[in-house]
Amino acid sequence: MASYPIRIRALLKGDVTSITAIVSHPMETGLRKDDAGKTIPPQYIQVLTVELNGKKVMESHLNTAVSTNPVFNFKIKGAKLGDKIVVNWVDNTGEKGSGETTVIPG
Amino acid sequence: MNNISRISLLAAALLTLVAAAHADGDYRAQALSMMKQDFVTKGQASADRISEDGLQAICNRTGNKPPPEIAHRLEADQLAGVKLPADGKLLGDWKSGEQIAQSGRGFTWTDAPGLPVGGNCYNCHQIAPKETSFGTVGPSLFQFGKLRGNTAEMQKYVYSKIYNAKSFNLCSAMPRFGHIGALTEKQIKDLVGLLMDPESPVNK
Amino acid sequence: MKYRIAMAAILALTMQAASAQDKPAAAVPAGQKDATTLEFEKFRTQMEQEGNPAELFELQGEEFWKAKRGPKNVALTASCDLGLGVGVVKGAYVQMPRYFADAGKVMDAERRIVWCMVEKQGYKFDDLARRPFAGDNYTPEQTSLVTYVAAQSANMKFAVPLKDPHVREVYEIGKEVVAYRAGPYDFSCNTCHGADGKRIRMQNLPNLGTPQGALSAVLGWPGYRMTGSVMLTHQWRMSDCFRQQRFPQPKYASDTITALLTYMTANANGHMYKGLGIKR
Amino acid sequence: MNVTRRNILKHLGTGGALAALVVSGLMRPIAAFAGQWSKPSFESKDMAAAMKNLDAAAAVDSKDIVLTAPAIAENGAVVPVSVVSNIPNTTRISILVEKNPFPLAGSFEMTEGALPDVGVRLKFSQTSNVRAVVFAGGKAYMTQKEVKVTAGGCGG
Repeated sequence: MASYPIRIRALLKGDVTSITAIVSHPMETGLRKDDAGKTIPPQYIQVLTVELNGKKVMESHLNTAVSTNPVFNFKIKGAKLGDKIVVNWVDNTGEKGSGETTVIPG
Repeated sequence: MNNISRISLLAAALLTLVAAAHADGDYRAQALSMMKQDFVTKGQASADRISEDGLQAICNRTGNKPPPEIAHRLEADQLAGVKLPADGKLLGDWKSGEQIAQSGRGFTWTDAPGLPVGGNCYNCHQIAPKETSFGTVGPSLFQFGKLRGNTAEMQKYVYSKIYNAKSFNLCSAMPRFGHIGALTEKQIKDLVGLLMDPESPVNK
Repeated sequence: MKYRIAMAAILALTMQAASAQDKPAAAVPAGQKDATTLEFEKFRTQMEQEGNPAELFELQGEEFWKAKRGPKNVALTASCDLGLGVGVVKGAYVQMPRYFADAGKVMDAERRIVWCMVEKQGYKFDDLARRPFAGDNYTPEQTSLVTYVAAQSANMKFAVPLKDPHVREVYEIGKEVVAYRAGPYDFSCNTCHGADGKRIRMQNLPNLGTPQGALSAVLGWPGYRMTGSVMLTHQWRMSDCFRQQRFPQPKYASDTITALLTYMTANANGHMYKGLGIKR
Repeated sequence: MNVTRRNILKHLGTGGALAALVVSGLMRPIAAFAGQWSKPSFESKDMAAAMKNLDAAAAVDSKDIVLTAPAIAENGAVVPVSVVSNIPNTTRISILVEKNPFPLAGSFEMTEGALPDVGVRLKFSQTSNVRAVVFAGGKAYMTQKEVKVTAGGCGG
């Protein structure tokens, strides 16, 4: 079972919270070959969502073009210090990952 | 000039310089013995590469600024070792020259041993205008032939410079591609073509 | 022989004519950078600030630092002194290389961490040195540890203790190492890194002898390399430079590498370390 | 997404019912996002097909979209692209890389409180235009710029 660390930051400045999500994920295109010349099967995040206090605020649908170990920058309004931000993702192979953080001053 | 007299010339130059060695020689000696201990053979990059040859030793001991009289004698000596093609034809195929100029492969511990290797030219020089990813360690060679004239003398200079850049500037940053056997006669001719041929994009 | 001398004379004359026209390509005045380099740096800095995958390795390294590990089942946080006391990581990275009396050697951060893993946790040096740098789907433990330790010095000033005579001596040796030409191509570090405003292909080449050049050479390490998506340390950078210099391979965590890192890092003393980097 | 559509989504809830609506032509797929990763859009092999499958074939150029990407990228494997839409009622931002094998790189749907301001890093197989498509008030808008991908040097 692979492990997929994730780091999330949510920084509040004025009334806008900047969310950074860094996800450990190979984002394999399915076009690369390994050293033995065998095609590496595609594995990439298809859906990534952001929740604020349990409510979905952003849903991203993604393709293989997103870089390995992807980094996302989102902005939301209406979050307060201490609010909970959760990021969930699921890839084309059914693997899932999730991480959470609280909103801190930016 | 034969090999023995070439070596004795180097030895004489070295002796002159050693006599003038200054205080940091101690750190250099320490650095040398440290490196001899710390480097190991990997792939084709054998551990003995860490030893300096005569010319390197002179440049290392003079901060790449040998006294002019020594430099001039040794440059002439290096030039004397340049082997010009027997057929006297120096202008090769510029298209093949462009490929050689593009390739930076050769002599590292991850490169397959043996020839041919690349010329590494674009790593340091601007050459054909189409290639915008070029280095600036050396001067721009764009329009080289156009600016200098595609004369027999200039072709000879270019061939000799690529064969052994130290023939003209003893401590030049440029490798001695022919002298060390990195580039073949044909490859150097093709590079001369790239720089000198009026049809080469370099001179358009 | 006669022919050669004649040729030499002709060539010498031709060359003088030629060198008068030799101008640097894309004429970049010393200390300035071309537009492409500036564009690269702008977006690299932006990415470092807006989210660096290196942080994933920092997370991993923190776990390794705090957990009891190795044959002796000891945590580094409870046993390893990076120069500021056992377990202290804040500010340690920017004050290395330094002299460690317990080892009797000047050590850079990675070398010190490896020393701790061997001496305190009981790992075998040869095992750690077998595959010391990251590759496809593989990151050595010590790389993550260096990443964690380095991140705890972000926004602090480099302060290699040059007043320590041990460190000063290694610094002076390092200065000789960067100037040493050898190998089939006659290259030294300084062949590429000894002047301002130079590039290999599109890569800017910092001048290691100047504070600004040394700074740009030490900033961004350890760094996440976009090519191959791997986390690499400054030790790796040194080793790979020697590869491209056509030198033999330097032994992992050796004196020579420490000497180089001492020279470069101390030349950047007084300047701010910006934390984990992103590299091409 | 307009209010009516959102209400329909809320009330119908399930993907099956939604798909039925799409098929029956009652609802155009422009708003049918939630939960459905659109295979036809993501597997489109050229820009025109991708735009059509996104229901954005009629997208008009807009100066109110701020698309930021390097003019020349250091590494085609990691090109930072960000899009800010200043068009009112923006509900979705899609990013496409014209010369990639599959141009559509990602779509971002803003719901409660998210601002139309996203940053992501993308692979470029070669020098290419990158296009931002913004959906707002039932219409599609776009802007694009070129990113040059360079040959590599000795690295880092």
